[in-house]
Amino acid sequence: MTTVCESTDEAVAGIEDGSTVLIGGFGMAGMPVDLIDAVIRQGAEDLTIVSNNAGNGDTGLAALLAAGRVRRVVCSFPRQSDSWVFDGLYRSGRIELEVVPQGTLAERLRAAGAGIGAFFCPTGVGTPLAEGKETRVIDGRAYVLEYPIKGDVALVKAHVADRVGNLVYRKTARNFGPVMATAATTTVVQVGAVAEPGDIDPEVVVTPGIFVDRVVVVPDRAGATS
Amino acid sequence: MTTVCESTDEAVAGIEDGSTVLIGGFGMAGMPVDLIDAVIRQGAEDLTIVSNNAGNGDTGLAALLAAGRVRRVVCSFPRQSDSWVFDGLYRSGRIELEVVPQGTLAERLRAAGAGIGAFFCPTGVGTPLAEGKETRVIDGRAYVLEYPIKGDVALVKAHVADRVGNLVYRKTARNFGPVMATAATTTVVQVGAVAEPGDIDPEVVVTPGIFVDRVVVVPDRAGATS
Amino acid sequence: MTAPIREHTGRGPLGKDEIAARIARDIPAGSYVNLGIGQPTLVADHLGPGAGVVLHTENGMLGMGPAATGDEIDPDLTNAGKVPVTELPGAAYFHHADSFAMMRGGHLDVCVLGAFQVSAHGDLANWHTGAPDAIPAVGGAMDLAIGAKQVFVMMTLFAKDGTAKLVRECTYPLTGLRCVSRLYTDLAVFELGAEGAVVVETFGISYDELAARLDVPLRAA
Amino acid sequence: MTAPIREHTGRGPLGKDEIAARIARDIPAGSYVNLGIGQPTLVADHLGPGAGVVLHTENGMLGMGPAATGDEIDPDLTNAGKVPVTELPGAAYFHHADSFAMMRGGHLDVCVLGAFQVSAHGDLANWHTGAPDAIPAVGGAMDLAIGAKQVFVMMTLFAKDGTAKLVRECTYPLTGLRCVSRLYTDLAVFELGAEGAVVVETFGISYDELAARLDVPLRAA
Repeated sequence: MTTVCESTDEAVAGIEDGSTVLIGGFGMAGMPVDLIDAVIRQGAEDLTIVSNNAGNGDTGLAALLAAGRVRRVVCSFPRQSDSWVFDGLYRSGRIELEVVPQGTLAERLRAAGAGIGAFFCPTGVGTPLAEGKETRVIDGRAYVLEYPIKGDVALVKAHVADRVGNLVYRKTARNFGPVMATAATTTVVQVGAVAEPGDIDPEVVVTPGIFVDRVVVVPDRAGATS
Repeated sequence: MTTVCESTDEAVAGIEDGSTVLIGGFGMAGMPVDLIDAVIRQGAEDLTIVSNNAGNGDTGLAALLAAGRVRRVVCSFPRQSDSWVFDGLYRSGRIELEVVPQGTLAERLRAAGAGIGAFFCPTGVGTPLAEGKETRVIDGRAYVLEYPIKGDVALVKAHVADRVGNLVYRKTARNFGPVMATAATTTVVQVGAVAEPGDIDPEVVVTPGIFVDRVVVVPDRAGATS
Repeated sequence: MTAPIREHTGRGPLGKDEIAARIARDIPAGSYVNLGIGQPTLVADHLGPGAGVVLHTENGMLGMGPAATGDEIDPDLTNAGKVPVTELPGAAYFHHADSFAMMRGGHLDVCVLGAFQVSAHGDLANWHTGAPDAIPAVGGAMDLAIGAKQVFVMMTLFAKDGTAKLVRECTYPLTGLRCVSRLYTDLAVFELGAEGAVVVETFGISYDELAARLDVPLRAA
Repeated sequence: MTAPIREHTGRGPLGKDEIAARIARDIPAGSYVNLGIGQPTLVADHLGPGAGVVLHTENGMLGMGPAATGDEIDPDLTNAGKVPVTELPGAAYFHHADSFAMMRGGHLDVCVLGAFQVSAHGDLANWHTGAPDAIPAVGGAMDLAIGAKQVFVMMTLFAKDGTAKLVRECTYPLTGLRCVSRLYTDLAVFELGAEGAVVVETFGISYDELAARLDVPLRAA
């Protein structure tokens, strides 16, 4: 059942120390910056963050890292022109990193949401990222066995929700949101607006409300995505 | 690249004897009856049919079975009140049957389309349908190893296509169409109408055109689904 | 969740509709629920709009409404039993892989199924009688059995020939292992699990009579 | 697909833009194509609307248009390099799992990638220099390497220090095994595969000079 929260603080309440937090977004597109800011205020520590990147500039995920709340990052591409916060923590040995190929990251999240115990994936075979992993040749092709990534909490940004939690996204800001929403025990979504049930055509719902626990409206601010 | 065909005969041309043909639909909802009729005229034999059911009444898939073109059926639920054609062939040993749990059928088709070599699935563990299959306990839960089901051809019914093959479906007639479209070498789709590129909002496309090889317009006939 | 046993001996066994109503009472507001083909669909009649329950049908829909009648009938909109149904505001459609991912991933709160046999530790047999001439057909039964957070079974406690359908070990081919959490019958409601069968409530029969008629170790709630 | 070798010795090596144009010529009309971050994006400039090529960006879009300028810039619409782009009529959006399923499932016809090193039998190294202090970051490189029906690599044939980037065996950490089918460089175009490297065309260098500068067995097409 979906709760429409009054504030981002209410939306992220209860995140426990040591949680695994899935954070949507690809660069800034779809990044739930306001929810991350609320997590910084909320205070949970010792977090594992699963996200495509490891923070940009000094805001959002980078600010969470700078606040010393993150023990470990699972991502495909930590290194960016403006990832100095992560870079500094990593080089000084204050943060752990697991690098996962981007499509394998998405598929491992999907597997968690879909009840798949593990899957044989052709990506990364013969590369350093497959070292130590079980491999198998199936029908003449080599695969690596990959396991689900399950979150305690997912933080997602969508375009519009209805009151029962159905979501639609906007353009390439959709990216990891729909799979992360399925992969966490508690999914928290910041949206630009909340509509009434029926306002979103049932044919165009991308994330059905069953995957959405909490919704909070955060109007898109000018410059919020810059 | 998607070709808009002039006729259902053109749309199903070239299906070879011995092919595996994926046929969408759940009961009659989403059943591409006109394409199946064209396959009967086309003449391919010794087919393996993958579909949720094994034909209803004397039309569509049942007619294909009755014409003696099918060697093997892979489905979740062959037995229905009006599945007398299949029932007769099965009882007289003239057709092979592989029964697959419905969700496993959908996931095996998805795996074929998604390049997954095999996956550990919790469905059917400890039941007769898991006999002889590899099993593994992962994180305390038991799973069966399931393999992809790849088609040579998929026959799908959708609501509207645009000229580049993007598809939208209608209500629960969506069912197996989107996964089967990804799982076949050649995907053939009958639609109610073809629109121009851009007429379908990019946000609401269910099957992107990359999965669609041939489209043919078959207006919905009164009684076609009765 | 286990309260002291309630014995309703001043009345007869529950009818189908009363079993359905009893099940509906145990489904919390806000639950996502799948009702299996056949008798379990009766449960929907006892989940009014006020129950805040969202129905899932595995052929690709959340927010399923009541059976369609008259002009509402649309061959593109059916439930898993291929019966024409309606959509409610807030519904969503999705394809089969997504629908069963939702189920297999444990996102549904409750699933209600019929059964041929259920074992005291929650094994389910509901897809095949084991008859040698039967054509096997499983549909979504195995997926449903392992998919929901709680699997409720709705059935008569005894077959027409008097055989108990709650058993020590299923003799019919299994649908799922240790998957049924509650069993609702005409004569009693049971909680099932690793510890065996616990009787929660009886109807038209006392606990002692019930225990005498079943070849299954029982405990009172 | 192999035609006799063409030696273009009356001209200099190809510039980046000329390599991109040369690649574009080898992409059949109607292809679905992913252009990797960096130099490969130049290929798009040579695929006019008439080419009938549909561009995929792995962050969730088919039918990507040119880079956005001015008012077109929308922070919710970027390519995999996080550069604002546009959408063309007939575009479609999808989520990350679907996008990479499309790639991994072999539905893209061509992918064009940059590289640090490529081996004669098609191994690719393009994600990590192996430097001990480098922060590893793979992004979608490994998915792209194994996903498309054909993987084209675009790079200079020699590094700035004169070292050849077409090698017998990659010394940098691998991105994918035996995945590159064609290699487009400033000096030559190669077909790669189990049989080794075949020279299709040279630019500003003869086949014999090329063979002398590379420590890789070559064959002429």
